[in-house]
Amino acid sequence: MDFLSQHIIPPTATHLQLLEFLAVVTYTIHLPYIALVIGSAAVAMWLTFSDHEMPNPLFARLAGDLIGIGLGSGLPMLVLGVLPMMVLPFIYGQWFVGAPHFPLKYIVLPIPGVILGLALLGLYRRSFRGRAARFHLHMALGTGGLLVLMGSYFALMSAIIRLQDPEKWFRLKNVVILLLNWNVIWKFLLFVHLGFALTGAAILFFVLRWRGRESVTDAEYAAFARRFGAGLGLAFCFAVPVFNLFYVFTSPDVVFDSTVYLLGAAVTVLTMIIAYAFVAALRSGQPRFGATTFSLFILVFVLSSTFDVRSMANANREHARLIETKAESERLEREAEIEAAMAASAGRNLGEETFNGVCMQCHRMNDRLVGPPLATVLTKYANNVDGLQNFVLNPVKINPEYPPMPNPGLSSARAKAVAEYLLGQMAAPADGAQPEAQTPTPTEVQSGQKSH
Amino acid sequence: MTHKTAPVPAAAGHPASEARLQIERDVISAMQKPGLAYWALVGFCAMVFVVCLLGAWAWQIYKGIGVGGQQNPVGWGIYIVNFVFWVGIAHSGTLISAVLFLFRSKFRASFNRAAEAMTVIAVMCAGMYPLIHLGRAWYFFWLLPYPNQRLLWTNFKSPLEWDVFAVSTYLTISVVFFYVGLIPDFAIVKRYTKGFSRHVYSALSLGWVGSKRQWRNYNMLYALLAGFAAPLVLSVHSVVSWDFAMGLVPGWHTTIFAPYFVAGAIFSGCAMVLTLCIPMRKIQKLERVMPIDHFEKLAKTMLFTSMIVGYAYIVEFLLAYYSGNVYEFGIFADRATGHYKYQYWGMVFCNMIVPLPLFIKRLRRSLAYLFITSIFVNIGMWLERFVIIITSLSKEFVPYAWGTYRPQPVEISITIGTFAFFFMMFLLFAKFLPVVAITEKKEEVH
Amino acid sequence: MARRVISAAIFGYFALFAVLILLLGFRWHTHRKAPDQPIAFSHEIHVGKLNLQCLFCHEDADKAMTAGVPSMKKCMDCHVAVKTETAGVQQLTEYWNNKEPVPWNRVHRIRIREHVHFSHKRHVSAGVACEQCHGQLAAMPRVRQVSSLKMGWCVSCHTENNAPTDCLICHR
Amino acid sequence: MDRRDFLRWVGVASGASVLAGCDLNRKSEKLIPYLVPPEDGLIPGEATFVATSCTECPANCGVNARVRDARPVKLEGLAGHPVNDGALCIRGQAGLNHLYSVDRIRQPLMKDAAGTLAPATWEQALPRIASAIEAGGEHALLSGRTSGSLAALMDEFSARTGVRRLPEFELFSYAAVREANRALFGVAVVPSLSPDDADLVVTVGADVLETYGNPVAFSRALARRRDKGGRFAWYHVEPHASLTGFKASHRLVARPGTEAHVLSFLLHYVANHRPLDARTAAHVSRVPVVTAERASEITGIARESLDHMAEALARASNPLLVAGGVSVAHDGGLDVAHLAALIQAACGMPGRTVDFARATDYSRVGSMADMDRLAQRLEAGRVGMLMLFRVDPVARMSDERFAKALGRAAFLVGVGDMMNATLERCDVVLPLSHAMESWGDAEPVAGVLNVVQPAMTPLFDTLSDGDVLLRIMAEAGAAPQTSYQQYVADRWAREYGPGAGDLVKKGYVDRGATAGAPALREADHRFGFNAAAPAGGPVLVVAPSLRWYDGRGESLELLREIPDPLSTVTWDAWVSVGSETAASLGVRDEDELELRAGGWAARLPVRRQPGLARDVFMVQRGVVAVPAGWSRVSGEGSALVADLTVQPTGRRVRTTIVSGSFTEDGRGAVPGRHPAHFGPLAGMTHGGGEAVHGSREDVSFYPAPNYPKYRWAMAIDMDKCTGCSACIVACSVENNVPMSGREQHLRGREMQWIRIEPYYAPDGSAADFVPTMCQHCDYAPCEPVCPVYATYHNDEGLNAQVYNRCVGTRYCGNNCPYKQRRFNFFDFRERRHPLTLMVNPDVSQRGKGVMEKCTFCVQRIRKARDVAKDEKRDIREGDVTTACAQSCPGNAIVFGNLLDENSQVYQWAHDPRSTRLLEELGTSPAVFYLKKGNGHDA
Repeated sequence: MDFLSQHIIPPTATHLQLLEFLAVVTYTIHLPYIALVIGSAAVAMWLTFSDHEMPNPLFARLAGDLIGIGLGSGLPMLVLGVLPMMVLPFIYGQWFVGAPHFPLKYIVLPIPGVILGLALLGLYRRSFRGRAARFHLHMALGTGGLLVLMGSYFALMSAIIRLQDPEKWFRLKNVVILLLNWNVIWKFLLFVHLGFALTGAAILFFVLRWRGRESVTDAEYAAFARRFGAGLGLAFCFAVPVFNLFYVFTSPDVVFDSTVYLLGAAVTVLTMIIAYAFVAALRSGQPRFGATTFSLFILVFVLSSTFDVRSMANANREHARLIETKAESERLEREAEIEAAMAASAGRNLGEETFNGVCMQCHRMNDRLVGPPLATVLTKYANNVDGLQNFVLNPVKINPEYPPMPNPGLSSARAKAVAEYLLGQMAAPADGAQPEAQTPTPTEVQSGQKSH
Repeated sequence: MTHKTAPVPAAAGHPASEARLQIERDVISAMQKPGLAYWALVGFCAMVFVVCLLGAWAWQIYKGIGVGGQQNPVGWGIYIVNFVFWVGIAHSGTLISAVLFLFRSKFRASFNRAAEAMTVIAVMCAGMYPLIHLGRAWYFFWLLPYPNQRLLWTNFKSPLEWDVFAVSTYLTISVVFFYVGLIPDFAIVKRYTKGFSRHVYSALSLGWVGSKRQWRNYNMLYALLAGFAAPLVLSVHSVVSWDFAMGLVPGWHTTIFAPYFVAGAIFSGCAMVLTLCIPMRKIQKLERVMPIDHFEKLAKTMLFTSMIVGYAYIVEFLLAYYSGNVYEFGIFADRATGHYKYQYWGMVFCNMIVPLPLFIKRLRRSLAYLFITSIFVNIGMWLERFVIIITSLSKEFVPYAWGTYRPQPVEISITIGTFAFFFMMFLLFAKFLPVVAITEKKEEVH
Repeated sequence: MARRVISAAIFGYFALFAVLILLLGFRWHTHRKAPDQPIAFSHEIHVGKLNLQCLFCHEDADKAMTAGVPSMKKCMDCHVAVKTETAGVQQLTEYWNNKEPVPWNRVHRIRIREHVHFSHKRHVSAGVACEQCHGQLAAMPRVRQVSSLKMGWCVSCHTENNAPTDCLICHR
Repeated sequence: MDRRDFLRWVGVASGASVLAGCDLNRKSEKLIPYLVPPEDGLIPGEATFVATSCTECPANCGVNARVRDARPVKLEGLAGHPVNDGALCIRGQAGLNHLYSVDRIRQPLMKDAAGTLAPATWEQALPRIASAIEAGGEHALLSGRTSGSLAALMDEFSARTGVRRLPEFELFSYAAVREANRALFGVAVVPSLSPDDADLVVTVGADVLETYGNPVAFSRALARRRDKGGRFAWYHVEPHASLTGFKASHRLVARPGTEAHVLSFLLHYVANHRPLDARTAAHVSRVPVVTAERASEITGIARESLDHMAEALARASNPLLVAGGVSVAHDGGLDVAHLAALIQAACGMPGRTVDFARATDYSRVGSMADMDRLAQRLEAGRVGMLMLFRVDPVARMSDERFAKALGRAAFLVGVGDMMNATLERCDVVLPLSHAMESWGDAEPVAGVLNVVQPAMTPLFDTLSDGDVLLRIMAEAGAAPQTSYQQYVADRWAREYGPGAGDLVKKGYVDRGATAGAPALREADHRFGFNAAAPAGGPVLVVAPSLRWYDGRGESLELLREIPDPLSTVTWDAWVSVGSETAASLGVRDEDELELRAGGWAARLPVRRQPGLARDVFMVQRGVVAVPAGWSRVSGEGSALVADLTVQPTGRRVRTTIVSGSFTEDGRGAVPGRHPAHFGPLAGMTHGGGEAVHGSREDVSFYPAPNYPKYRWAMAIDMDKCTGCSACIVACSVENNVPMSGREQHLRGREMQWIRIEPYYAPDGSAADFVPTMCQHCDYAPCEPVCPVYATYHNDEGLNAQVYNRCVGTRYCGNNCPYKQRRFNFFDFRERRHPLTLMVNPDVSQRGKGVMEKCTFCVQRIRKARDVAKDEKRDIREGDVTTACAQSCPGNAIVFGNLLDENSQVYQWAHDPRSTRLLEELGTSPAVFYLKKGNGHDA
């Protein structure tokens, strides 16, 4: 956490938006892949098992194809699976810099688990060829990998979903609170079911489209794959809106704005379109709609991750705003210094301007307004520019019969200028008839400071 | 849905296989497309269920539980009576299927399917009542121990909480048991049907082909389930009895309740099986698969349990007397002589007197007589629960707080509603599922 | 025929859930936790920029069960002179001159509140910071309810800080 | 929207659940700031107290009103007040219901052309009255009993406007008593009674615990007396059955109208056994002698009890004897009053136990004779404008003739706060503010003045009684416009000088007794009682009602909800019938009887009343409208209706009888008794009478409860408890106890958290009144059976009930051996405005489907804890008491921390008399009962 925050520059508002965008992109790359991995691995294992029970070449072949699709080679695993995860801590680390109880470690901790899971599944893929010999090892690898992957991914997901619920952060040291949470559970179920549906789409897409129709020469396998894929996809499509609804429903109230709800609804609508596509694929004798369904699914993932990121941003909008204002004030500070220098060179009196612009709202020299007459209070700051400056920068309540002086929000340069101006006024004859004459020029100020 | 019956495959010459086919045909033909009258009956039950139960319940939730007759001091009315009654009914199912299966007693095969179906349905009915009975039914889920951050948990000291588990366990086990028993039969039924229903049945049969391996696993599983289910026969109704025995209400607070209730449950259960099976046998022409002497065995069981129950009635009276405890004896004296004396003596008559003639073999074998007896016993057992629950509450410790309870229209209508539900479900069962375990019946033939 | 039925069924199914979500959205919209106020009073300015103390305006928070919405007089103490040119202050002054209170909209609308007897006094005197429940008001141009105020939330904080968790503490 | 809503919406249980969604009463959506915060540093949500006076009956107790958000939410007795010292009776507690009653008149009403009362404005109504006054004729003003400034103002009013002021009307006018005192002592007053040091109390008909004089004061004094210990006995002679009678140590039932014989016997006995001065002796000599035999024969009282009483009276060093109530309310009543006064004189009671100095001022109150004269004048059409001021003669006397006669008045002006039979007949009705809304003062007894000051701004367009008079005077041009507040302020300044300032703070001023004890005077009164033996046959006794005095406020639903302690009837009217009589008539409870007497007839359900003499029937004032005949001799309204014919109609009427049984049936339901045993175990007892404290480790499997700091507990003294039911009302108001209404009562769904359980001896000779509430047992049977922990035991020993966790299985209710749990079968929160305001904001209102019960006023404990925390200390004795204990006139209830050895409750719990209910169940309750008979009832 600390070592991270050292490497993080305090972001501005635009910066935060950029981060949010980045997060969505990351998820768009990452989530569908993991979903596909989980889905295809699970389905492949089921197929292999049934084939083992009652030999069925179609099953075996489809299982092989699925493993090829989902678990691919090592490279996509690294690029799509591992690297995007690595990005997450940095994105959120920057977004939430300085937020109290920010549970970054929960985002970091599960990552190794996920990697391990992926690795195991990799081994599972390798052992596919020789499964006849060492069937049980093969299945064990698959199951183990799947469990590790899903388990640690659940943890990761819950950590991220928790960012939408800052009111619970201070409780997160309690793991039950972290994991046993309806919102997260629904989200994960939604994710997994999308995964299986996506696998269905993937079968249509990769097996029947990607490699081109010619790759699948025998019509029987083609028909089987089509029916299986579309059926699988369709079946799981129906689960999606249910979990989506529950997820939206259990999200804390703070995350919402109208867009978030629309996104939630959009996910459901999109799934409906996909469902129709699957139905069409089932009916038409031809293996079609593979590309459509698959790309639409990617879109679904985009929508739902946008939902999450936006929720996160809504829930923490004060945090964002604070960062913004902080950056803003620093900018002002810099500008003010420049302005002061310019003013000095132009011979204008910054202090007087500030006084007339800001202080005059509540203060007069000799009569009482909201605040006390300055003539009475300034005396105790005689020759104490810094003291007055400090007071102006962060005022404290002194005189009970006045409301406390609010922070005028001046830059330190302005404050200094105004302090010098006022003390100058004090030094000058009370009538303050010819202030200009009395105002010290910057050079004098320099010397004056030296003097005390 | 409708069944298009496919031509029955021609019988092989072998007499045994001939007999087996005969059984198959009998059972399957019982599943013929139901007639209009049948549908009308089902429809009527459904309507009564919707109006009398759901409607009345809606009204009750809207107005408040006060539309019932419960009051101070009688906080529990006939809702709980019905609850106990239905749980009792549910018992014979497990008894007949599980226990008799373990004892390898043959006559079970004629009834177990019907009994199990009855169990499942009866438990559903029973399960409704604790909810109906709640003052704030919409918070029923507070009775389930689910994790939450309010640090609120259910009170496992409370017998009501035990009920939640007892009933849900019982429902689960009996449903699983019922279904597993059906799997091979589904496979058979599948062969006789066409079209959509064929798809359904084949899906339900989970790809049963009757291979050696399947049968091996199947028998193993079935025996195991029977093993699980058998203890439930004792446990579930004992737990239900503790709802009362654990309270210190005079008339409830006694140790004999558990065995007493279990016996009563089996008693009422057998009675209900008779009530259902006798007409079913007639209507669906199952005389061949449901021989009389099986009914006779059932009658014997009933007679036996009736005597246990009768014994309990007498014993608790004597206990109350010997306790010398004014509250305890006060209740029993009041039962026999007080405001609810008719219910009490009605109960004694139906449960102790009516079954006695079953000692005579001829009566045991006369279905008509058995039917009538079973009806009486059902009524009697309902009254028993009424007497136990309501009289005990109406005259407790503090004389100032004595009061009498009278069921109100809403309660009665809801009661009727559950009976309608029960019969509706059973009628559907009788037409859409094989009402007798075909495969087991076949095993009988050698 | 069957095809139509099926596709219609699919549509119905998904449409149902979409509509349910939108219903949730509608309900959220009607019971917004950050309602519009008759005067666009900004805590961001008063707390954030001017860093006034909470107790300066909500003076009963450490004395009474309720924190209390500040009196009009409290507003006018300063705004008789300060920022009189801004629209909001002019609205305020208008209310003040007609001697009618500003009808603020509740932000924390708690259901079945008659069952919970919450005391600001006890919590403030126990040293619970206002932000802990009311969020970063310093950055809220328009106040919103940041805490669910659900029982789980109360209890978890109580257990966290060994505050009493006897039901009768809050429920009577 | 949270999960519960959602489940409710999608209706998991059934579609029905959807409907259940509408049961929450939403709070306001707006947040309205003060313009300027209240000066006096008023903290929102903190209660303030206003000291004022109760005006529910002529006793005028001092009241401390608890005000929340500018609205009184609870009335409590004013601590230290010379009359009631912190206590308040059932009617006083219900004053709040009077204030918030739905029957309040909300603006002036005027008869329109159609002759029906229509809403109007003061500007319309007052000139109408003024013109009526102008119109001339013999104007008259009839009011209820007034005192203090109002009385003065009325005199001024009649003086200036020429409206003749008639003698005030009170049904309980004490005419006989006053007449006797005038004749014998020359002071026509109702002396107050102080049994503080008496060693013998003899009450003849005077129901001193219910309505006679100031019951609260008497109960308080009685409690003080019992605390002193020593010999003390109380004989009560009465023709009917009253709470007072059953609470006395000896209850002698005399035939109606024969009390004079008892008294004359007593008088002569005393005369023979006590030294008398000549004048007294002279008086005595003029009293016809009645021997014990004759007295016994005439009255039907056993000879020996008469002797005992006489002997005790003769021996007593400082006795108190008083006759009143039903015993003086008949033709022979004046004799009774005279004899009583003579005995008082003979035993030297005046100045000691009978306090003439502290007399209640009834001088302006007339008698039925005056009402009769008024009726005649009305019939003669000689009355111009008649102003009926806070008085309801039509209903009180329920006299056809008077009601008709009223119509003959030229112009009727009614002034009152609630609609009633009299106001309905008026041409103009002026609405009065309740005392809680108005300025004024009242004089309970001589030398004491209560302030009446507003605790809230008037709910409706009403004026205080004084303001009404002033406005009329101003309208009639009889006086300059001024406010009554000003008027009383001036008067106080005149009377009390500078002291008037703290008068308002303190709420009352006590200038001490002025006059001394009056001496006996010459008087000749011819006693008529010996002339003829009273006629036999059935008699109807119209007894004063504990709940509504002479019938006023009978429409207050709060009082209707409370069972009458003797019969436990709540809402309905009934006639009490002695057990023998019932047997001879062959009627049971709820059988209908037809009663006829003269022109009057009524059909009433029977409620058997143990201890009621044969052929005596009893109804209560207000519950049943019985024409008030009156005694030509004393002018007292008659309480006896002779030549009564009774016959069963054969119909059965469902009646709201709350109790399930008269006798405790050997159940050990009375503290100190234990369940009978029989059969083989006969003679064995468990539990045992000795005091049992705290833990039961010896017999229990369970660990002893562990209470770190507090164990809240209550103790009740059965000697001091008078069964007056004030605690029930106090509790109901404090805890927002639902008013479930008649229909629910019929189904046994009454909701009060406290009840007074009457258990009569089988022969009806004696009765116990057992106040019971949740016993907060250490081992509460209700707790383990709740599946959701809605009820549990907290570490302060409270048996907690969390309403919003309750799902309503009602198992706890079944399993509570004391049957102290109440279930909300419907949503009982719904009330009509302004009754909706009678709510204590510190206590949750319970919705439908949840269980509730006594909480030991946990909100008060929390409040005390809050204060203690601010002062960084623990709760101390005296910081917290429950509503019932606070209000108890008899000081019979104490509440506190059982772990604190110095606490009152600890002392009582460890008293040898201490016992607990159903001890043998091993529940170990936190409510201790000091069983009856602490020795000094001889």
